[in-house]
Amino acid sequence: MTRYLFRRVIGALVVLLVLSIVIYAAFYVAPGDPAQLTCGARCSPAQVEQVRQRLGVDAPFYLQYARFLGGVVAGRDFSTGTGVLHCHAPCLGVSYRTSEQVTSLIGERLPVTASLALGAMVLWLLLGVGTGLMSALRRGRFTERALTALTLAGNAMPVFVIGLLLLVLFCSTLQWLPFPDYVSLTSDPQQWFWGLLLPWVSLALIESAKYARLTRSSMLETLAEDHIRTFRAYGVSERHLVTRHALRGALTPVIALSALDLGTMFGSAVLTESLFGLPGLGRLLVDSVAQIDLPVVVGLVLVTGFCVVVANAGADLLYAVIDRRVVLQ
Amino acid sequence: GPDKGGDAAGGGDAPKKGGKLLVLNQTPMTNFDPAREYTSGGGNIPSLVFRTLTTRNRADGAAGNKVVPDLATNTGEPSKDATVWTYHLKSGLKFEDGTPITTADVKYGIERSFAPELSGGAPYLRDWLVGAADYQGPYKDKKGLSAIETPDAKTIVFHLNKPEGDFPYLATQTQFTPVPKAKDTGTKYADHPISSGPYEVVKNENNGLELTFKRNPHWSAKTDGQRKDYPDTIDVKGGLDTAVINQRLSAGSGPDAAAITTDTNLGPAELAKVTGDKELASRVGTGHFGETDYLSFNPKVKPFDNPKVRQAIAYAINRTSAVNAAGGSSLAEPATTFLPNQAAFGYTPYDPFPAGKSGNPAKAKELLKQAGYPHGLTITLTHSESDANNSGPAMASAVQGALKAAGITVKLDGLEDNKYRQTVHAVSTEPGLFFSTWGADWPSGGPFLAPIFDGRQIVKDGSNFNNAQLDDASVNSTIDRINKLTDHAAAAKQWGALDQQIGAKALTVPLLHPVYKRLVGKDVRNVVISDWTGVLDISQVAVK
Amino acid sequence: MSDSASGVGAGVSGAGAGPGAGAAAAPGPLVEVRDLVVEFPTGEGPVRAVDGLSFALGAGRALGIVGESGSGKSTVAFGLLGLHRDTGARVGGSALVAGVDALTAEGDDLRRLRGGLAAMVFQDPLSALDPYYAVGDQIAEVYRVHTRAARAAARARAVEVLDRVGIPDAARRSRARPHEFSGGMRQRAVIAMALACRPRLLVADEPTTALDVTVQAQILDLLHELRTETGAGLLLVTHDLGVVAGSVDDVLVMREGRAVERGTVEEVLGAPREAYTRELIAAVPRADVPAARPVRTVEAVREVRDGAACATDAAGGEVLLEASGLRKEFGRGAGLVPAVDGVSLTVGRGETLGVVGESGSGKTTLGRMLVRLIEPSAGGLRYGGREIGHLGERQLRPVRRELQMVFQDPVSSLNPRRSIGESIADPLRAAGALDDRSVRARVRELLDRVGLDPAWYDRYPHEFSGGQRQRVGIARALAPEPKLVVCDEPVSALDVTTQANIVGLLGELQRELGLSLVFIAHDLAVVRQVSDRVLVMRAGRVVEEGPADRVYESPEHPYTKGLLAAVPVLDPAESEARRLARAGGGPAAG
Amino acid sequence: MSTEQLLTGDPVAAVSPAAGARQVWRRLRAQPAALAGGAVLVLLILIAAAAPLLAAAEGQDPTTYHDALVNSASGGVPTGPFGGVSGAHWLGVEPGTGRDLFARLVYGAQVSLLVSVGATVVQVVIGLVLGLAAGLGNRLLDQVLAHTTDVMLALPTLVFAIALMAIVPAGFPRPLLLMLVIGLLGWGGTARVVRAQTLSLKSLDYVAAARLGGSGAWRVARRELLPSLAAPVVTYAALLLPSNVVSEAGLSFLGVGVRPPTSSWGQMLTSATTWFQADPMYVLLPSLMIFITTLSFALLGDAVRTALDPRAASRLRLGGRRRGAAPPPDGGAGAPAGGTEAAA
Ligand SMILES: Nc1ncnc2c1ncn2[C@@H]1O[C@H](COP(=O)(O)OP(=O)(O)OP(=O)(O)O)[C@@H](O)[C@H]1O
Ligand SMILES: Nc1ncnc2c1ncn2[C@@H]1O[C@H](COP(=O)(O)OP(=O)(O)OP(=O)(O)O)[C@@H](O)[C@H]1O
Ligand SMILES: [Mg+2]
Ligand SMILES: [Mg+2]
Repeated sequence: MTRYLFRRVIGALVVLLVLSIVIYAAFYVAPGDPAQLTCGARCSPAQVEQVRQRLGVDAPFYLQYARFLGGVVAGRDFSTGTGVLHCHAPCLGVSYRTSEQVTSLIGERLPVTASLALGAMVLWLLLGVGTGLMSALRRGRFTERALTALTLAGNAMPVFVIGLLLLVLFCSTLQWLPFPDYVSLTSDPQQWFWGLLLPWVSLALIESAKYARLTRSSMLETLAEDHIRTFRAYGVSERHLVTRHALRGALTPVIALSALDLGTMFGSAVLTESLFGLPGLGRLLVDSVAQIDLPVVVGLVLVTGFCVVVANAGADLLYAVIDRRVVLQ
Repeated sequence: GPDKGGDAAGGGDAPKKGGKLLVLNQTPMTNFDPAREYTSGGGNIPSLVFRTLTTRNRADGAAGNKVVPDLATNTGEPSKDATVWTYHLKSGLKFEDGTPITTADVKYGIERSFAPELSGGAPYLRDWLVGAADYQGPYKDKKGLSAIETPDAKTIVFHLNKPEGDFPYLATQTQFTPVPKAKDTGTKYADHPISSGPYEVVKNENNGLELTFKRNPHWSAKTDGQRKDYPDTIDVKGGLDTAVINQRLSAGSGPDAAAITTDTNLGPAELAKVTGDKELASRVGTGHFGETDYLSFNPKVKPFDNPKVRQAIAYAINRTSAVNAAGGSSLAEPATTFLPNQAAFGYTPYDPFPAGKSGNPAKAKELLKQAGYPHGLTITLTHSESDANNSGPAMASAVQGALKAAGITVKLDGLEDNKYRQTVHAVSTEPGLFFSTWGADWPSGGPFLAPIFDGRQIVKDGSNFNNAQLDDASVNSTIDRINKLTDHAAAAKQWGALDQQIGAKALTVPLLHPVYKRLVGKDVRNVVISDWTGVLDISQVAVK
Repeated sequence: MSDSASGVGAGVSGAGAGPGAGAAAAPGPLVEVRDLVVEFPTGEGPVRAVDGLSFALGAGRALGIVGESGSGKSTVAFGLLGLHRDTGARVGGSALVAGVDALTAEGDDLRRLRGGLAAMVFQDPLSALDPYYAVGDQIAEVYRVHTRAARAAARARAVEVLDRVGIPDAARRSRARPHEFSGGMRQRAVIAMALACRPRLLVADEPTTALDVTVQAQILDLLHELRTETGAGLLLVTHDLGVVAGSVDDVLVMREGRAVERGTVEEVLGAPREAYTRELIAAVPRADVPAARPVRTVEAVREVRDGAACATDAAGGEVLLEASGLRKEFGRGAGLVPAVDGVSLTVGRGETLGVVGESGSGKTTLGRMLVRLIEPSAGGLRYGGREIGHLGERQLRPVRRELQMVFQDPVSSLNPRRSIGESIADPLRAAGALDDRSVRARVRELLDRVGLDPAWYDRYPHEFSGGQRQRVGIARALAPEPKLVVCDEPVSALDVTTQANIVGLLGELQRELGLSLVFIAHDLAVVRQVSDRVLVMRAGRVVEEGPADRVYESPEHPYTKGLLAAVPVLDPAESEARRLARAGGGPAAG
Repeated sequence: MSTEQLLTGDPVAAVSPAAGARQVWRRLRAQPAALAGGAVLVLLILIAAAAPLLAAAEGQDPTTYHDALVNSASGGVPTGPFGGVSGAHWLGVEPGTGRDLFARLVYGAQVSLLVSVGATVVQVVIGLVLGLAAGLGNRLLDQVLAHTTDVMLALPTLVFAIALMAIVPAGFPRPLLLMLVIGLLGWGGTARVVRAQTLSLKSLDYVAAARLGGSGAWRVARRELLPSLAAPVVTYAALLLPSNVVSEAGLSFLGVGVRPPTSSWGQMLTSATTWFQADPMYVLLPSLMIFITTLSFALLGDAVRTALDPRAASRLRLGGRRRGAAPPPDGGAGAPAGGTEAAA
């Protein structure tokens, strides 16, 4: 187990290292001059040059990357003009645009995205796996068909349509819910919940179809297996067969997918965050990419990478727990 | 003329003090530092906190295009040739911490805007002040700017390297805000800038995504003839979706009843409803900001080197489609002049290539034939992938559709927005035909025409806005001549004439002037919309 | 046919109550089957697996259904629990179990029938258990369905029944998952599950096929005891006439879906009326008689005294496979189990090595190591003079096809989504030497040789009976013309005539191709019939090794002696006597 | 026609030798759901292919502006009921421009179907290959692939697309570019699902048996695992499709979308968002098309899954010759002979 963990940690570090290199390289080939953007549209060439120096983007690519790595290991100092800002290791640098520390920028927004992602995942797993279960159990019944159609429709529509629809319906027309607004969990749990409810529901409607269909198909698969026949022959109810025996077998792909979705959610819930005005990581990423704010982008991608790796490791652990035949590598 | 729609909103009872105003915006107030705001960009909310030597007149419509004194006792005393400008501070001016405001603070505020750490402002100070071109701000260059003198705590003198009659307008920009040197925290200053206005920052989260202001106890209405301080607190939320902002404003439930937006126009849903819904219509404020969206030619690229081709395109353009692409006739007015259609700019109506409402393809074809393209022509139109500045796919397809009728096949080349700007504003990569937008830095013809058509403003190795790369001696000298005028009305007239003169060259095809139509919440009172900003003045707003 | 049906039952008193009538006070026989017809749709048209069968079984009585592989035995058993619904099969007639018609019952009736009134022991034990849950939990689960017992009580009951079916250290083992069990242990777990619910009728489909004789005897005793204790009825489906002899009152002989003969066990085994039954009985192999095999080459009958002698033989160049000190452990830390614990052996070219031993003694694990499906934890393995014990998959490629295995569990070793023809053809296609036509021809030939209809090429595994699947497995192992085949219980599910055919086939191939066999089986008689040398395993170690006849006639190790004594006999009276003898000193049934 | 293409183009069906594929095909055909899904799909493809004809039949084209048909003052809402439905404009006109919606919808089918189906194929192929390789390969390979997948997943589409744009020459055909971008970015899910299933499946005896038969990892993957993986993969792929339609629209913001005035359902849907209160028709049409596509693929996916599972097939009594009737005398010989032909 410790060896396994050790290997995973090393693997994670490799992934993060590769990610940061890739991002640096991508920005190197991508068009756009961060100095020009930071300076503003009507800066003189001389001013742009000064900004370039200040940002350190005048240095060659490898040197910039080396400085970044140095910061991660040993921390770095940045000038605020009037003083010096010490950025402790692991320092991901400061934003070109706002001169804020990347770690604190991300730290401020992480809870938002985490709330969004986790809550939505709980909901879409409930909805998705529930619908999947129901469609394996009650094939052809009305509720099953309705739920299946609902999730499929959700899958067919982007969040900005579904989310807006819900918003207009529940917040504007019926006024049953307040307009979504992020309030941190620690400051007011109740408002946190109500504020995030619609984003969760929208995401769940969109994502759950995948889970519903996958659950259903693996479930039907498992239901055809011989061991199910055993339990059927012992009078175990169909419901129990589905929820206990078939579900377990159906969980592997569901877990694989959840891990994937959860991991990548940390960088890709952009549309949801934009629509509902949630100051999350996805928004920050889009803004930073648009502003060529490399340090922030690198920081965000590293966070996403970290989440992806962790979610993945979690999934692998879960496979092994669920299916003892699987050996942890 | 300017629509007075804004008055309709809450015109009834007199504004009262108290309450909480909510601002729902798309764009966050990033880098809330007076040194880093661009003149037109942050013109509204910053003015709650940042007082400047002069300011814009807080009045509806054209009256709002006037420049009036703010910290200073008047709008400035020019020397004879308008190269030296002197200001005196009012007395009793205080920062939020109670310390008095001095001219040294104003000078320091201007100086720090030169620091590369605090870049973002407009280029005028650098271009106008004597010896400012190489100045690097007070952090590196402790000596300070010699072009600004502060003989005493109440007097400040600016030395310009050429006559600039528009200096009082420049003095409205936030770089003229006093900043106490002792409280300067460099790049961190944006978190809590020291207020000289009626409100002070009490919360600034996520770098301007959420700002909360409350009354500044040391501000006094007696020293400030322009701003009001009706609401107790003002909450500004950025980063919201357009549709959501409009939904919230029109539903107006809970705190949204006292909400406004400073950057979001009505959406189609609201526009469609407005005609039938009196209540909703009464809450719409209309504003005209001086802006022109246009097609730019690069005459260095074939076939646009041929004036006939450019004229043909100007004739072919269908301004109805263009207006529709920009959101319809409520949100845009067709443009045939480069200058915005406001007197302050020197607007002189003209139309050198009359295309009518929906284009004149016959005339265009004829010109093409003359130009040597009897069988039509294929050109490339470069556009952004973002529709934000009316330079996106929607406008591109509209232009494409219009030119098709004239036998011009338009190939579209869409670029990611950043790449687009970089491409069109670099002399070396500038394409032949693309979209541009120019907005007023202040309501005057100078900052509108000079950056675009002054040959000396062509930037070879940086961001260039003189897209036609026009370097015409007569135009240059006319610009210099008008800049000397300190009589704004006289200057405006001449700017108008210059505009017409340049318009005949067919270097651009003006498409439209945007119109701002914005909702305010049910409980919002005292909506004032000047033509200077086109946006309701947040410093005037009261909530019921 | 209904005349004999009523003659078999003990407590017959008129026709059974109709479906839906309360089952508790059902006046009729425990089981009453009338004109049962079961038809399966297949790609080649419907297959009639059961064709108008009728019989009855009284409470507390035991009926054995015997017959050749594929005769419809399992299909009947399935019918009694209503397991044909939703499978696409067409069912006709009626099957009353304690008054409930298994073919039509719905809802609560059906649920009570399944597990409560009748419990089933399935033929393929590996696939019959849920791979994801601990064995004990699975037993507890079905127990709770019928008794609403508390969780803890159900777990206790699970451990109790596991212990009763002879799982050593039942409390700990109950927490293991099915794949951690040996084949025999799984089979016992399945029986334990059936026992847990205390059903009124036990339907056991080949319950002892994977069990070594000692455990088999133990299980049969257990079933007997249960019957006398609780008065439950027993329907025992088996191909093994020896098992039938000792465990049932009446016998029904089936062939091609119909009843051929029925009567009391004494009548049918002692004085069979039908020619078919007589053939069956004649074909039963006997452990106490030396095999009538053609005389082998000199080296095949060499005397083996000790391990050193083996090595000497290997030097002679005739040794094909040589294992030295093979060891395999499962698990880690405290849970570490040495499944095979230092086994050395040699297999000569053209020789058959029989491996016998109790369930869980490591036979399968050893077999898998010999063909390098699993890597030994320690020890060496030489094949044709080359060390292959620790080679990687790539280096193994050249020898892969020469070492084949017939898997113990025919269900899980066949891909349910591929037709059996394609599964068999796979090694041929992988080799790429033959074109499609020849591949198919070869597969048909193989099918024919193992006694399956070549026209079944395109059928899927689930369309076969247990014994038929086992033969598919054999055909697949033979397809690449291997040099050595490890047969893990290759004939356990086959009736004696088919078994004789397969054994004959293996012998033929051995003569023709010089095939070497490692023959793992719990059936001592078969092993004796086919083996040149025999290896007796216990707890992962070899306890005795020698020429087959020597081991069978003068066993040295007490364990071997015990094994031989437990071989079932065909004579019912003798069986009864042996059981009584065992009951004196056997494990107390709790 | 198209269903057949789908089937043979489907890696799942292609793996079984001819006879197997024929059986699967037969069982597929026997399912009403498959027929319904297939029919709708064929219809959609026909619509896409015949877009110019359909638009011509209506007498419209997808690019002409009809400024007179929209109310400019209210933002460009089409005049007339249901978004301007009329004899000339069967489904109304696009708000803001007055372009004919019917024409835009049928032309949009071309890009949307091409890009989404193409991208899905790319995703599924890459996902299958890498997932299988990770699940079957040794620890090193698994680790390398897992890490590569992680890197791919963590890389934001944005960065990826921007970097890609810098590399890809401007003349590169857009639909192909879109297909590749979406395909190359979206295989993570399939790879993960496949790997997870492979880990479970590879411990089964039949895989061991195949290895003994001399099958290399690749062959094992194709012959033994793919048929079992088909269920989740086909199901998943059917759902990737609609998200790919939407992704196509999303990518236009980055400058890799289709060029205007070309229409696509995704693009219509994106621009429809702001309109859905003022002109519900505009949102409804592309949504409905995407939904119908999703539904037909879901139905088809289910049917393929069932057809690939012989147990389910016999449960539903699929693939019998003539149900109830006696098998034709030559029935036994027909199938193998045909199979031989097909495989040769
Ligand atoms: N699902 C099915 N589809 C088609 N044919 C089937 C199916 N199940 C069984 N059969 C066929 O029905 C016949 C009877 O099968 P059954 O399993 O009852 O045999 P059995 O007597 O139990 O044989 P064994 O001793 O080998 O287990 C066999 O020929 C088998 O091939
Ligand atoms: N994958 C595994 N994990 C843990 N334990 C295992 C595993 N496989 C086998 N064992 C254990 O190893 C021992 C030997 O098992 P093996 O299957 O070799 O027995 P066997 O001699 O073939 O028995 P049987 O005759 O019952 O099939 C058993 O105790 C079994 O529980
Ligand atoms: Mg059977
Ligand atoms: Mg075994």
